[in-house]
Amino acid sequence: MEAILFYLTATVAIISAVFVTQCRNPINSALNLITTFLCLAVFYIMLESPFMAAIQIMVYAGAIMVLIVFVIMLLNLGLAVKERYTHGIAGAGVLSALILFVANYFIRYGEATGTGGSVTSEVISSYGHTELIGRAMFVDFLLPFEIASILLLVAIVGAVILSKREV
Amino acid sequence: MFKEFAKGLSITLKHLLPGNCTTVQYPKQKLEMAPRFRGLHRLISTEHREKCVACYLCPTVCPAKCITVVAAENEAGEKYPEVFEIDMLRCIFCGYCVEACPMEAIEMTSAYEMANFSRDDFDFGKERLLKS
Amino acid sequence: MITVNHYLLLSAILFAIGTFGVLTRKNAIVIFMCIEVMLNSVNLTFIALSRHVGNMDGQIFVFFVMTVAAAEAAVGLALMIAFFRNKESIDTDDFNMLKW
Amino acid sequence: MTPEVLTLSETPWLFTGVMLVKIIVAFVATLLIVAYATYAERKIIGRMQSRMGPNMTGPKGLLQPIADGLKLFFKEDIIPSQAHWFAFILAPMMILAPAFISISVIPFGGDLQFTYDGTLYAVPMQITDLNIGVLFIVAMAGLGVYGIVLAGLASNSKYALLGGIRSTAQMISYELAVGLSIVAIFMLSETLSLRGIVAAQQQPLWGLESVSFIPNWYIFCQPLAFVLFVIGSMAEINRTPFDLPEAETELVSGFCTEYSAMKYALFFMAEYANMITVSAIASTLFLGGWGGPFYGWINFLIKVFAFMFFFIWIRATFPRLRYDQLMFLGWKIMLPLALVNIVITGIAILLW
Amino acid sequence: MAANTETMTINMGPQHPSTHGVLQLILELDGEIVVKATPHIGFLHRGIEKLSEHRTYHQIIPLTDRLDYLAPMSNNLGYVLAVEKLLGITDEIPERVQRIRVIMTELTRLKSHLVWLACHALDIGAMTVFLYCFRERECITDIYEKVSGARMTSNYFRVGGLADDLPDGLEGDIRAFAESIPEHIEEYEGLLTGNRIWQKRTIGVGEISAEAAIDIGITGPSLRASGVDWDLRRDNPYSGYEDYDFDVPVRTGCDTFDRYRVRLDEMLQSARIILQALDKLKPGPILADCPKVVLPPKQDVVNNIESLIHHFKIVTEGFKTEPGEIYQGVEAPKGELGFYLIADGSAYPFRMKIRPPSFVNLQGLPQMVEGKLLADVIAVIGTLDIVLGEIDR
Repeated sequence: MEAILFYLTATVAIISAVFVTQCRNPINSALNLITTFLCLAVFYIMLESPFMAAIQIMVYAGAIMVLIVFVIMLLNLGLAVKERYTHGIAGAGVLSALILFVANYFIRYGEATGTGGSVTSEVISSYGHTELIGRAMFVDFLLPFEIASILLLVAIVGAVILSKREV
Repeated sequence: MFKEFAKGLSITLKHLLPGNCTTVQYPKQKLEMAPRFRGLHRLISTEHREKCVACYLCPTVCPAKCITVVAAENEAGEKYPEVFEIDMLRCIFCGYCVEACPMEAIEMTSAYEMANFSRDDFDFGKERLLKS
Repeated sequence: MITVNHYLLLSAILFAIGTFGVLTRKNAIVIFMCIEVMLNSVNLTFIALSRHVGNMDGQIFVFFVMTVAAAEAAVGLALMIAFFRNKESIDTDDFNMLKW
Repeated sequence: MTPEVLTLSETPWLFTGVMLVKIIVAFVATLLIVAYATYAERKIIGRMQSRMGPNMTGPKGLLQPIADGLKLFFKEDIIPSQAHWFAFILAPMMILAPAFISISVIPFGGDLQFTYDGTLYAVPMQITDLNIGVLFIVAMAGLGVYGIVLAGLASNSKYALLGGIRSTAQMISYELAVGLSIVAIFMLSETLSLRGIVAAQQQPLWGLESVSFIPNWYIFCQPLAFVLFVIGSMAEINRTPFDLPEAETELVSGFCTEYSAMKYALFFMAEYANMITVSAIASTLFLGGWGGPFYGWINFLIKVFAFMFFFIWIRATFPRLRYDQLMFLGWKIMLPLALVNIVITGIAILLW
Repeated sequence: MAANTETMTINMGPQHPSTHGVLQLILELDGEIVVKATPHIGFLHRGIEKLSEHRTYHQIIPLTDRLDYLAPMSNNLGYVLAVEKLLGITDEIPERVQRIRVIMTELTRLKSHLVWLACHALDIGAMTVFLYCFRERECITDIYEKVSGARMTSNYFRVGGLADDLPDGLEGDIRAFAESIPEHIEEYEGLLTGNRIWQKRTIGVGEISAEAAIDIGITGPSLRASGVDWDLRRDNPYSGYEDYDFDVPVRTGCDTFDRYRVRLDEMLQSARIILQALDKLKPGPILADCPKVVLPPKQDVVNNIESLIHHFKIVTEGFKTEPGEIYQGVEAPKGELGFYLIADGSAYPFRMKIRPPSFVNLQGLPQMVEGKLLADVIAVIGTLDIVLGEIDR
C-alpha cells in the first residue's frame, strides 16, 4: 500500500519536475512545479510530518508560487520565450548525470548515520508533530528563528525598494 | 459607522417581509393599459366598409413614413383605400395618424404584443388592421 | 517497504533535474523555479533523514530553507521586475551589463 | 461499554465502507446546498429588492437550479482561440477542488454509535479528523487562488487579466488576516484539530457554573477575531462588498469573462462551495460547531445557513469597495488588529 | 534607475455593462491607474438634426422624444418652446398648458434622476437601490401612459399647447406620488448616504473645480455640485417657472458624493414644484388660440368647413414661420438643453442645432478620471448622468 503510493507519487513528482525544466511556457512550468510541491507534501505526510506537509503547501504552493505566477502574469511572459537553451546543454547533462551518479553511489553503498534521537513514530503519535516542532523551534532553535525572521524583514524591505517605480 | 450599516441592512430586511413584492407576473397576469395607450393600429369599419376615405392625411403626417395608402373608387362612387398598409417595423407609435384623421377612421388599440418570426409578418394590411 | 534510501534517491533525482534546468534554461523565472525544485529536494532529504535518525533538528532546518526560499522569492522576483522594466526581457543573456 | 473506534488495520472493510458513506453523504449534501444556495440567494435578494426571484420552474421555482445546471451543461463550450487552453481548462477545476476538499475536515456532528458484529463502534461525523485541521484549511484556501489566477491569465483577455491580478492580491492579503485571526482561537483551544476546537467550546462560558446555559463559544471571548474572520473570509471568497475580481460593472465579469457553459458553472459552484466552507469553518471555530439545543448536525446546519443568509443579505445591501481601499483595509486595519488580538490573547492566557 | 513602464490600453465599451449605452472609452492604464481616457462617441448617431430639416415643425416633436430617452418631456418642452418663440406665440400659451407642462417636466426630472440613481448605485455595486428606484419610476411611467399613451416616448407637448388634457382623476395620482417622494428618498439615503463604503467610493472622486466646469460648459447638477449657483428655471424662467417657490440646491464639494446629494435634493424640490403647480392648476383651454398653428378640435373638423381646411393645411403643409434664428434653453434633468433653430420662412427648419447637456458634460470626463483608478471611471460615468441618445443625436 505504502509502496504503491510512494512509487506513484514519486513518478508524478519526477515527471512534473522534468516538465518544469522543459516547458516552453513559464506558466506550464509553474503549474508543474506546483504539482511537484504537492507530491512532496504527500511524502511529508508519509514520513509522519503532517505539519511540514501543511507548511509546504501553505508556503510553497500558497505563497511563493502565487508570487511567481503573479510575476509571470504581470510581465506577460506567455510568449516572451525566445530561445529555450544555452549552448551548455551537453555540459549540463553531464554535470547532472554526475550528480545523480555520485549520489546514487553514496546511497547504495553508504549508510545514513547521525546522532540518534528519541523521536519515534510512537512519540509523534502520542505527543503530536506540531508540538514537537514547536518545542524544537522555540526552545532549541530560538536564536536562528529570530534571525530568520529578521532575514525575512530585510527581504521584504529589499523587495519593496527594488520594485518601486522611482528610486 | 456601524449604525449606518445596520440601517441599510434593516431596510433590505424590511423588504424581505411578504407583501413587499411589486412584480407583475407578466405572461400570466397582464396590466390594464390606459385608455390613451398607443398600441397597434386599428381601422374602424362601418357595416359594409371601412370608415377610411383615403384622404392621404395619415401617410403625409407620418414622421416615419410607414403608411402606404392607395385610393380607389367603389361602385357607389365613394373613395376607399384599395391598399392600406402599415409597416410596423418602421412605425414609431407617435399617434399622429390618429390625430390627423378627419374621419376618425383609425385608432390605436392597447395591443402591444407584436413579436413575430419574419419581417413580412410586420406588414399590416387592411384586413389585419380592420380585425385588430 | 519504503526505506530512507528510496527518499534519498528520489531527492537526488529531483536535485539533478533541477540542476539541469538551472544550467540549460535562459528564462530567469524558469531558472528560479528550477532552484526551487533543488531546494525542495534538499528539504525532502532533511525530513527523510530526520525521521530516520529520530531527531527533529532536520525538520527545523527545513523551516529555515523555506524562510530562505521565501526571502529569495521576494528579492529575486523584485529584481526581475526591475530588470524587466529596463530591458523588456528577463532572458539571462540580456543580464550582461554590470550595472543598471 | 465504551465504543470502539474504527481503524483501517483492524476492520478494513467496515472502515472503508463507513468512510465511503461519510464522503458520499458529505459530498452530496454539499452539492445540494450549493445548488439550492444559488436558488436561495436569488430568491432572498429578489425579495429584498421587492421582486419575486425564480418562480416558474417547478413549484415556487424549486427546480430552477436543476434547469440552470442542465442549460449550462448543454451549452457550447467555448475556448478562445488565443487562450492558453491547458490552463484555461484547468482553472475551473483548480478553484473547485480545494473548496470541496476543505469540507473533509469539518466536523458536522458528534459521534454516531452503532453495533456491528456484536461490537459497539463510534463513528465521528466528520470525514477525517486531522490533527492539523485548521492548517489544512488555510493551506487549501491558499490553493484556491490558483483557479482565479489561471483563469485570468489563460483567458488572454485584458479584463480577465485585471480580474486575476486583483484577486491574487486580494486573496493573498486577506489570507494573512484570516489566518492570524484563527491563531487566537487555537491559542485558546491548544489544539489544531477542528474536533478538538469544537469539544473545547462545549464547556460553560469561562468555566462559570452560574451561567452554565451559555456555552463557551469562542465568539464570546474572541469577538474581534470573529469580526475579522467574517470580513476577511468574505473578501477571500470574493463576495460583495469585496467582489472586485468579478465586479461586473467594472471588469465585465472579471476573471470569468471568457468562460461559458459548464466551466462557467464550475466557477459559480466554487463560489458557493467556498461560501459553505467558510460558513462551516466560522460556525466550527466560533459558534461551537455542532453544539446547541438540537441534535448535532441540525445545529450545525442552522449555523451554516445563518451565515450564508448573512452573506446574501450583505450582498443585497452594500456597494462595492475600490481596489486600493480593499488593500488599505486588509493591510492597514485588519492585519494590525489581528496581531493586536493575538498579543492581547497571549497576555490574557499568561495572566489567567 | 530609469523606470520606463508599459501602459495597458483597454477598450471599455461600446459593449460594456456600465457605459450607459454605447459609449466607448479608450483607457490607458498604468496598473489600475488611468493615465488617459478618450471617449469615442457616435455609435448611436441617428442624424436627428439632419432629419429635422426634412420634417415639418410638427413632425419633429416625436424625434425629440428620442434624444434623451430618459427624459422625453423635457426635450419636448425645449423644442416646443423654441418653435413657439420663433412663431412669437409664447405669450398666448394658456395658463393651464403651462402648469401641466411644468408638472410633466418636473415628473420627467424625477424620472430621469431615479434612473440615474439606480444606475449609479448599481455601477458602484449597491444593486438593491436599482430595483427600488425603478419601482418608483414605474409610477411615473404609469402617469405618462395615462397622459400621453406611451410609457417612454411621450410625444405629449404640441406647438401651442398639449396633445390632450389630463385625464380625469390623474391629478390625485400625481399628488399622491409627489407626496410619497420624500419618504422614498429617505429609503435610498438609508441605503447609501451614511454608508461608509458609499462615501469612500464617492467622496473625492471625479473632482472638477467650478472654473474648469464653466470652461468646459458643464451644466445642470454637475455644475451646481461644483458650487456654481445657476439654474435656468430660476435665472431665465420659462413656462411660468417664476410662479413657483423652490430652492436650487448648491454644494461645493465638486465630487461625486456632492453631485449625488444635489440630485437627491433636486428630486425633493421637483416634488415641491409639482405640488405647487397642482394647487394652482385651474380648468381652461389646452391649446393656444392660433388657428394657423394648432389643429382645430376634432368635432369642428367634421362640422365646420373652415376648420376642415385648416386641418388639412396644417397636416399636409405644416405651418410656416417668419425667417429668423432663435435659441431656447431649458433646464433639462441633465443640464441646459438648448434648441437653436434657423427658419427660412418655409414649413421646415432650415437648420436645427441641439445643445445636449450630456454631450458637453461628457467632455469633463477625461479631466475627472485621469490619475484615478479604474473603478472611479465607472463612478464618474455614473455621476455625469450621460445618455448616449442625446450625445450622438
